[in-house]
Amino acid sequence: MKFSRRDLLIGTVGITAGIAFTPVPWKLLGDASIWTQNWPWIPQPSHGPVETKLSACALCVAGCGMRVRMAAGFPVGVSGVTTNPVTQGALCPLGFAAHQLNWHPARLLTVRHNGRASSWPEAQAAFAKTCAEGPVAVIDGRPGRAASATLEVFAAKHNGSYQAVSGPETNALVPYAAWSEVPVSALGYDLENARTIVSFGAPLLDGWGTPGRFTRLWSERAAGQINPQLRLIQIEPSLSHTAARAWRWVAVREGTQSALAAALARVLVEEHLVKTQGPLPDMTLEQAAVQAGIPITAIRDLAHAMVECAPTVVITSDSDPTVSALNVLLGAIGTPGGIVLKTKMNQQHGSVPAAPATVRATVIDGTVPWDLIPPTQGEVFRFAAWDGGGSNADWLLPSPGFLEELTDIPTAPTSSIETYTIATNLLAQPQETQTAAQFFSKLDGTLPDVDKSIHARCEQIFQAKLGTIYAGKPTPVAQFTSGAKLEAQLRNGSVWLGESPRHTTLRCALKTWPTAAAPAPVTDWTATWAPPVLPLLAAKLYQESTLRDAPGRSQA
Amino acid sequence: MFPWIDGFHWTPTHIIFLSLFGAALSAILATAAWGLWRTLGDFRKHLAAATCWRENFGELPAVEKRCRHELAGRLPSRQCDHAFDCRTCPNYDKFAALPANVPASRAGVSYSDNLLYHRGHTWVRGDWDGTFAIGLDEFAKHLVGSPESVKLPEVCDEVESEGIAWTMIKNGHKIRVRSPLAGTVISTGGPDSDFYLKILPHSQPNLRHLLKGPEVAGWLAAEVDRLQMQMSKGKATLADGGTMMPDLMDAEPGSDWDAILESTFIDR
Amino acid sequence: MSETALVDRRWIERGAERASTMRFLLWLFPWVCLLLLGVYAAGLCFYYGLNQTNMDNRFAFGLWIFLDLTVIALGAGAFFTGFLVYILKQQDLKPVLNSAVVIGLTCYSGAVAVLMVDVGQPLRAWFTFWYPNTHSMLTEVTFCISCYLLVLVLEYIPVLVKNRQLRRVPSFLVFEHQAHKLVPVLAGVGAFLSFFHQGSLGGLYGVLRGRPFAYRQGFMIWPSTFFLFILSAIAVGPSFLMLVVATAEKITGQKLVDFRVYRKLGFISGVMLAIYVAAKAIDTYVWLNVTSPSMGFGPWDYYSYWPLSSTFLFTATVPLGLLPAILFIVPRTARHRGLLLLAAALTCCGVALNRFVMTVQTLALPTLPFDPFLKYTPSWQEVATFGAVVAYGVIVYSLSYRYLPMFEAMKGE
Amino acid sequence: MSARYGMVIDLDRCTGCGACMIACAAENNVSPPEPRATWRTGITPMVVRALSNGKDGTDRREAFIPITCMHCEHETPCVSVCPQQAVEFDKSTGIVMQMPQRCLGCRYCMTACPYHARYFNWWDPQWPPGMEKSLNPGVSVRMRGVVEKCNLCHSRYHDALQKAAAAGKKEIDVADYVPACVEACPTGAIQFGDLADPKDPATIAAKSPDAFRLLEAIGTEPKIHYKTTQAWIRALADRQSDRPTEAPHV
Repeated sequence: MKFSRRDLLIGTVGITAGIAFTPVPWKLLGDASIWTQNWPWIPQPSHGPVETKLSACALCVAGCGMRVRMAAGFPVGVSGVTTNPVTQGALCPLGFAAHQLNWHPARLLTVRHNGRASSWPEAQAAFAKTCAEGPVAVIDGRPGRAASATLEVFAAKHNGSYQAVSGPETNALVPYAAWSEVPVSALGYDLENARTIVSFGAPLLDGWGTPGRFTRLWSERAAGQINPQLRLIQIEPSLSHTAARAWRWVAVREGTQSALAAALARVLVEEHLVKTQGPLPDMTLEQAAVQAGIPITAIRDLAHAMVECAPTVVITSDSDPTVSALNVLLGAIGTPGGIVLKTKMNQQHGSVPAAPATVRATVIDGTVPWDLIPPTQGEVFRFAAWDGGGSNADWLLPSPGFLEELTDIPTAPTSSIETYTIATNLLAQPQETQTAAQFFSKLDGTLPDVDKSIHARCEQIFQAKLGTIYAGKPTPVAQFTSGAKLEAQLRNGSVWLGESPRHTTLRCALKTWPTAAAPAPVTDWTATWAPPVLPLLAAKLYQESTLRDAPGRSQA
Repeated sequence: MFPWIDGFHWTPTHIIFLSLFGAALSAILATAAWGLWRTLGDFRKHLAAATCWRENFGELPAVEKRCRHELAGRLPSRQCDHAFDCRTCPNYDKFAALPANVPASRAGVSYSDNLLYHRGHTWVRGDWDGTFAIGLDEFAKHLVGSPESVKLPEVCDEVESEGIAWTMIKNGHKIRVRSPLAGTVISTGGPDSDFYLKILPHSQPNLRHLLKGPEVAGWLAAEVDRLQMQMSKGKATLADGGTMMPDLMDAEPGSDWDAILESTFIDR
Repeated sequence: MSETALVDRRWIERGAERASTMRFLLWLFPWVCLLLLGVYAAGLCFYYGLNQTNMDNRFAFGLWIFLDLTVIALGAGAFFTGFLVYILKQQDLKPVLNSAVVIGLTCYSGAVAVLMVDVGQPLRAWFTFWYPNTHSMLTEVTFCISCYLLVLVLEYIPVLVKNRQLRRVPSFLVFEHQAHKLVPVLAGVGAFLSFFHQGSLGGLYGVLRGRPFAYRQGFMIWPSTFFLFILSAIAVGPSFLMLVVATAEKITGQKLVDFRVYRKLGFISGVMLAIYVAAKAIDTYVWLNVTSPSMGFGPWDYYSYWPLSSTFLFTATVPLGLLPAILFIVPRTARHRGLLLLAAALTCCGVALNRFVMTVQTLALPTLPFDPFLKYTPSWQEVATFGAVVAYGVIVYSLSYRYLPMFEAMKGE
Repeated sequence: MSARYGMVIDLDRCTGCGACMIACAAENNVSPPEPRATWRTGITPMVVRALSNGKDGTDRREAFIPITCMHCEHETPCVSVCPQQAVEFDKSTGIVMQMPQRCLGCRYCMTACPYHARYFNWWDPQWPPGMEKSLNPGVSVRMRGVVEKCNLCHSRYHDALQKAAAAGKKEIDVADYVPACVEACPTGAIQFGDLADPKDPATIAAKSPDAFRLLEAIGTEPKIHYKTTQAWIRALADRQSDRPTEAPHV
């Protein structure tokens, strides 16, 4: 039987028709679409036992309490802790994606020496050598921690210097510290009792101080009210997020806030809006008004509005003493709703010996802001969990990332009450990483151990029998029967809150009107965020939405 | 879509919508299926060749559809409307009775009076044993001369009336010769023998559709004219004095043989 | 004649005047290039995903949907001519029937191909048949178009097997013979399906309650755009058919159909267009004065952003709607071939513009009061794919013209 | 009995910090943005947008409005248009559910949504190596080419249901079901609750004279309500007859 073209045709038609009646094409169809539902290159969430643990965020000075959802041993979500008296369940936007930081592309997990990969032994050796040669400068970004003690002792032993760098919020308090001769770390704002808050460019609603503390206050006492119990007056050149939501926004010309302050001072005193008589700036009201680009009438109105509803406190974004002086005129120092003295219990910091000229090595702790470059010759050893780009140190030493280090969190700079929190490390510290304290302890076994100092601190709190422990429900320290119980609670994410502030003890005298300091740039929460990188999801805010302009820092 | 699939609800919209489209789709598929079924049926009933022939006939230019009676000069002009199948033509007898007037010499090529001719340039000769011999006529022979190859059916193969009896290759042209009548091939000849096929019809065939006598003369004359026309399209030369020279395809390779062969063997 | 030319010749109708093989290839070359480029672009979209386009969450539909709607409207000539010839027995339109089928086939298959590129998960396309949401206009469109594509294929096969070589396969020719008897059935089903999906394409936007610019009230489940789209499609179909045939005549330099056919097509277009314009006017009036205000949107919300956009509505209805209608109907102008073709061209532009307004302008207009007016420019991949569909149409039509008896009815019998 | 979950968002309390956006993205396993992604191609099931009164200089006022799926109650535009039932209105919760696994990616629902609350996955979701360990096990990752949107943290609802079932209760404890954005808001601007329950604080807030909804005239009965005392913000809820204000940064 020969095979004609016609047979071929009929054959093909028959076969194609036949195949349609077999399950094959339908199965293929189904499988194809199932394949699209789990493409191999799309990750699947790792399933595992889910548990919720409490800790605290050690990424910035605020040290907010964090409720961490863990699955298969890894954090899969964070949220605020509503029982935390300071944050009241709030976190900064970045906090909600902080649990992804440990896998950030810029995560530092290898020792780097002048840009080249190196190793811990080499770093140890190099450091030991320089130590032998001469004094060491140690820079700490978060003084008052257990680890800070270790650093301080080490520096002392190597006749070097221990320096604590501080953020904008602490700096803003420096003038008052100087005038009233108390350490900066002892000062705070008694926002809860203030009725009018005049902010010179401080991003009060945008990451200032402890997220949650002021925003809650504002949303309860000010938001949407025509005549609010808490008046927020924002003095700022541009309509920032804070200015947008403030009770009143005063657009001051760029960099002329000290002029405006001078003008306000004159109005306040000359129109007897305040009891104090001075000192007064030598600048006349007219000059000031011209400089600040605000009509005199407006300045008058502003001055009146400031005092209309006392107590009033002025908050600055930088340490410009001319603006701070307004608080002196307003009598807002050492009075309720003003700048107050926290109950003093912890040893003082801040009185810092300047670095000797001959330092051979500078060690920068992981808590120091990335853009701080020490003014020193000699080798720089920088600890960091993320590489902020532009290597500004001879040695980059990987330190533990988010929730990988046991550390304690002293009182936040702006707080009016002393607090103590322990950020328990919910994740094991990667063996590639070391903290500065661990690094030093390797050289010198006699240094105080962080865990021990935390224990000592808890013991101290227990002995003092002051303040309250906020776990599920608040318990006065006095009711604790043993330090161990108290320590256990703190290590499980509870917060210790000290006694409410004493006002009377703070006195502040001002002889002459201070001279203006160079204004610092206005910041927002991306600036108060300590790590050199933002969580990748933060890009939702400035790349995938029109909410914010991209921050200037490296996205790595 | 179906009741057993997640998301299906017995709602009116579902039922109306799906039944509407069910109807449309089944109408379409039924149509297609019906067409295929009929096609297969035609093949089973040996009607395929006839159907094809009718299709082709329908598309012949008017000039190539002339009735045999016109060619024989019995009528001034008449177009065939029975696909050259005079067996079914009601008017056949009426016209056949009329007197023919075509001078035998009009034909450009010789033909024999005791052969029956098919419009596809084959002749049929009934033999005493009831078989029929089929061959190419002079006109076709002159055209094709000696083909490079001839592909004849096997003995015992069936040929359909108007179906393709055999094919020849000449100068790269495939020539398909139509069978003048249906039957079983009992022996095959070729260019060298005096016939191409001997076939045994299934029943005593009606040969009325084949041309004979004066019709042939007229028809061949017309064919020669056509040939002349088509060839002169290339360059204007043809046989001297109307008689055809042998093996034209070799002699005049320049002409549009494609078209010429098509009309000669009525094979579109 | 070269060997290839000889072979090529054997595929061409006997006695048909066609360009030389060389010229034909030269003609095809640019179109084939365009087609290949488009196929490449589509490939990119399949491989990398739709990020290759410039569409976004706001402009979720773009050039391609505009293309689909327009092309399917232009392809309407297929069903309507079939409807006229086989159902209404307008035999004098037979000569253009085959080209109508070819145009329809290319338009619809092209549109479906682009739709496949346009969706994010082409491999799930069949879900629509498996889990159809019968309330969705898109479901209706999908069902209709796929069924109608089947119809067009079945209508095309008889034309195809009439090819000089294919017809030599007896089974083909016999099937053609049999299928031909059934074409009226197909024409009927085709008309039914087409009425529905042309309408549903309009409904697609008319039902968008969230887009007051497109939302229309209507009759039962169908918004007014449903009926407007049917009308405009019927109006533009014959015009486009006329235009294509005229172009073919121009390019090939042959007279393919009698002028009477043009006039008839023109007249049909004209009448339909006139009805359409009237209906559109009423619809617009109701929309601007009743429907839209009831949703809190005034004309200003549509036409204040982009000065040009306000003229679209007018342009699409008067110079590209009413005018051609008049040109088509008034005998004095309709007698003039040039004017007739001009009218046809205007009609096509008008319908295209209408589809553009419905698709692109609808998305450009903000709904939220604090939203900006959005702009969008297609990426080269989108444009290339668009071009490919055009090229595909030209190529298929050229091949069909060259090798199939498209205008057989013209053969003087 | 069926609940109707919804929100009342106090715009006066919104500081535009964006915590809700990030919390939402983290909770729902939204991937870090593709470098080319913009505000028009990104995936932000909850997005905060800036409003302004259109004036300049010291007269300028700005506010912020969080926008998410409004879970329209009536003639839900996206549900009826989906050709293959990938969008579903859950009658027991009033939540408009999106099923990415069913989605064809035709984006018809996106053109249908008057609030632009639907997002298309233009790119494959991608995380830096290892970061998949931080994905929320309760939510599956969406693939390229499908549409997604706010499901009101349905996985949390599911957990609450399970908890209730474990306790042998039929109905969930409202306290157990709090969407990520609500939880994240530092000023407590977002009130979440069962709007079908007349005693629910959210229901009461939604009835307050300051409360309103976006584009109410369209008639889709959105279940996300807003609240403000400021006339100029309220004015942006519906179309005005004069030229609308343009959003900043755009």
